[in-house]
Amino acid sequence: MIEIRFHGRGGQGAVTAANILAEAAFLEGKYVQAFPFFGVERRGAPVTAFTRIDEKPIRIKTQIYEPDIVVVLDPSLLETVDVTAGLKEEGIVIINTEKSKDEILEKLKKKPKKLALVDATTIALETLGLPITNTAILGAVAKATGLVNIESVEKAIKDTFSGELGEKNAKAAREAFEKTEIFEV
Amino acid sequence: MEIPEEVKKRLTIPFEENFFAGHTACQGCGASLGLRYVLKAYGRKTIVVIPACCSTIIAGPWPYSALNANLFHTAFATTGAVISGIEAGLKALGYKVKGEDGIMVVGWAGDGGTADIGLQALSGFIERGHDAVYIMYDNEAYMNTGIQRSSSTPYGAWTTNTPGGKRHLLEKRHKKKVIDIVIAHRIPYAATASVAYPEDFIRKLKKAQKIPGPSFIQLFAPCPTGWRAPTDKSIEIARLAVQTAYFPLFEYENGKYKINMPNPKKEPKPIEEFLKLQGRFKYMTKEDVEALQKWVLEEWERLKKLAEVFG
Amino acid sequence: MEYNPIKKVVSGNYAAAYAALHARVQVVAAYPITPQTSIIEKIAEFIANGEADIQYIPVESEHSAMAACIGASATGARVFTATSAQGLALMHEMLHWAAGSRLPIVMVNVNRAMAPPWSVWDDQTDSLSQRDTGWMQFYAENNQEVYDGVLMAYKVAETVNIPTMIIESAFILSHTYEVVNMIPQELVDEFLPPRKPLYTLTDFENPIAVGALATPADYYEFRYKIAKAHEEAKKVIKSVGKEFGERFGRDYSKMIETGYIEDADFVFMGMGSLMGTVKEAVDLLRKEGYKVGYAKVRWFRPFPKEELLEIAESVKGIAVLDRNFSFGQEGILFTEAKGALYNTGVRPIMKDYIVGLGGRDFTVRDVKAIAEDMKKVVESGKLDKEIEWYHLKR
Amino acid sequence: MNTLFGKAKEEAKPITPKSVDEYPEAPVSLGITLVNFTGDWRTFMPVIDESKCVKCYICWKYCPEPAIYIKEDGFVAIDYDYCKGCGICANECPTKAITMVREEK
Repeated sequence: MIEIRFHGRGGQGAVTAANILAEAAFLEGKYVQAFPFFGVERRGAPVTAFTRIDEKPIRIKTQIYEPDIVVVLDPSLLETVDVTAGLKEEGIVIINTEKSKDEILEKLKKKPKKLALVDATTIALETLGLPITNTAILGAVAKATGLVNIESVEKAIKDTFSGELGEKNAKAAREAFEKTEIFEV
Repeated sequence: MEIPEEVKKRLTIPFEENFFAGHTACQGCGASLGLRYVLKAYGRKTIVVIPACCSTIIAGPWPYSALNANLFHTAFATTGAVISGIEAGLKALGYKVKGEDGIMVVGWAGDGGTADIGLQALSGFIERGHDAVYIMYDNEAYMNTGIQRSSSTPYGAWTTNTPGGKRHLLEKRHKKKVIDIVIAHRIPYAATASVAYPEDFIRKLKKAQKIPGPSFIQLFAPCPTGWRAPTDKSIEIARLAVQTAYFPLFEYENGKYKINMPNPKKEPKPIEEFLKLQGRFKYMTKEDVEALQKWVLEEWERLKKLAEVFG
Repeated sequence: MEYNPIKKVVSGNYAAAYAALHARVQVVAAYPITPQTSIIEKIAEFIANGEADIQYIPVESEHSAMAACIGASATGARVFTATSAQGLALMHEMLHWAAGSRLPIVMVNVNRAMAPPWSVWDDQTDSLSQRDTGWMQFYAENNQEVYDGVLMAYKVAETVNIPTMIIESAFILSHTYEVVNMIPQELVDEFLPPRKPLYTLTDFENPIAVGALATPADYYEFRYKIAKAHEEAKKVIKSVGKEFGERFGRDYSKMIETGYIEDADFVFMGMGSLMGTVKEAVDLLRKEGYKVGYAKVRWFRPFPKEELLEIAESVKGIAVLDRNFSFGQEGILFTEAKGALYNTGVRPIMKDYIVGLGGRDFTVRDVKAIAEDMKKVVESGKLDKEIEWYHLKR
Repeated sequence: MNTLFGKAKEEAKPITPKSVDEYPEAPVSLGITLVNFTGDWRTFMPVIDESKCVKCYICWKYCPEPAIYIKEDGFVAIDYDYCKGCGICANECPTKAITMVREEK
């Protein structure tokens, strides 16, 4: 079972990202589970969401404390939230940022095995006209983890958002997929 | 049972009887008379909803019913909601509801069940616009539980929880104008009626049947037991309530007010004429009577102005 | 037609809404409350899209929601609603009314803790407080059981004319997306034919009065009828659960689902979503050599006494996991289970673990710690204490 | 027939289930209140003087039971099986054709 934790801010779509990732894995025949941290966060406040992916039905009904993968939608969260808390030794961290690998590593309490960086905000602004990074970052997740194909991500996005909105969001994911830089730490 | 045609022609209200005798209302009960009129107006193709109130008992303990129509007994606060549900259920099943040949869904609730505990459900029913008729039979207190004040109890009335006495704990709040609250919803049709004027009441019931959407009728229904009045005076008291303008008859239809007093030109009779037949007012001082009279006339003037401006 | 499931990744709330759609409900009267709201939002969406022909009543309170459901059900229509916690408590009076009027309304309740202090998280005390209203209660472990539960509930409820509550955990199911195998409409229709009401308000040739005052000479017999209907319901639940399994491959013929019971020293017994975590933990515990099993109580009302006895006969101990509490006594499932066994003479050692109130996360690690404790109890045959507030900060 | 309800009155029979099996599954009514003769509640009984009756039917209109019926000859009569003796009919009669008489039972 692979456990993924998303960090974002209310309104950035972290919960939707967790759902779309689950949907993409589901399209590839996996069993999935996606859920928000059961809080009462409002727009702008830090938000956590989770995805589980497995080959067999998922029975566990708890939050994720030791994620395999951490996804950060908003770089400012690195200042206030310990995003690597509980991260497994072999863990992967994917961050939306303009900053360099070294700048980011300095901010992380725990060093991941693999670090993936992408400027999802710029991609989102260019493709959607809005700084909503949840779909773009999924392109980076596909690239960095190989958990799901980018095609499945694109399809899951189009299933979630209809029409032109779906096309634009899928494009954002594809662009992020291509622009993501991956570092072995 | 049939009667000659020429007799039938002289009747001022429908002949058909769908309210069975043998019911257990008190002697001289205004409410039971009101229910009799409702069933005359709507006939058997009617579903009546009755919450906790005198009519729960009047309609007959199990296994009997006093109604020759379908009847659903429900909890105190729920009349507005249950008639909403019945209307929706009927529509879901493809029945025609309301109108000349539709099924009539009727809420029949007392003043406590309407003005107090049932007010929220009543508001929801009106605001959502269900095709049903809500009738509040107003006997001005919780009679079924043994005469406790409701918000529809008038100023100066004795009840068991406004008993008068040395410290003069008498009802000192004026009767809640429930119909004004109803009209604030801009309901398609609302009216007041009285058991003393059955022709007027039945005309209003028929109108309520024809007009789509929710309708509301506040029916003045004397309770000789609770009002400490002789059982033979129920109609007389109800008539005086209208003649003194204590309970004026009017309609609100399509945003317009229309007063339907029996003698529209006549000045209201003094309120004492209404009060003196009823033991419940015997603790009132001269000042109390004056206060009530003042309120009655102010409200009457207000209604007349409404009818003038929005007539 | 062969059953090929329609697989969808949906939240527990959407699973409930889809089940209502597939059950062809005719009237929905509901009021929003966190975390139930997305059930009625989804149903409103079905209506707006033209996918469903439902009379939807946006009532002004939960008390009115249940009252409107009662009115609609009395006409003969199939009726659905959903609520949670405070809303369920506000409905309480009308829950009795629905059962007393013998109306097979189906309601999804999202288990949420009662305030104050305010909480929107998982806790079973809201639904268990409705224990004596005459409703049947089914606790879902996952979103699949929410969907299946609603469909089966209509069949059972409409057979015995008893309203039924399908219960899912706040957020842990209501807002969690999982794969749910849905059933094509044609096959649902075969499984669940239109309702045949016990009575209706639409026969004007033979009018009836429903729910009139019954004096002490008659009230008693009507209560007995409800009690008998619940007894009858146990048989119906089992046969409907079996039929469901035969048609759709998911068997619900047991009112208590068990695992590793044959050679278990003790079992974890509980209800709802926390049992998913227990199953996961029990697999791990088995690998570590613990002789432990689980007993997931699906139906709390009617209470499956007979199945409980079978379990009790084969184990030395039962660790009851109560995400609820009855003040002045103990966990509610614990009371029920002990009471059910008393006269049988079969008395495994039982300990009550109060866990996860107000949504505190109940994890695999917690199950393991409780297993460690329960193992000592079973081996020594002695109860150090009967009730353990397991999650209490000390 | 000397009643308002004719056949319905004749057919109305008291219902007293003896065993639980005779009860319906739901609390649904099985009969009508015409079985219940409320006439014995009465202290004063209304007596009609046909010589004064003008066939206005006001008494019939205002009877809350209802226990006043119209005969084929157009005069009104009272079904004493149900009349509770409230006296509204006498009070409302415009020609004083109805008087309330103390009843010895």
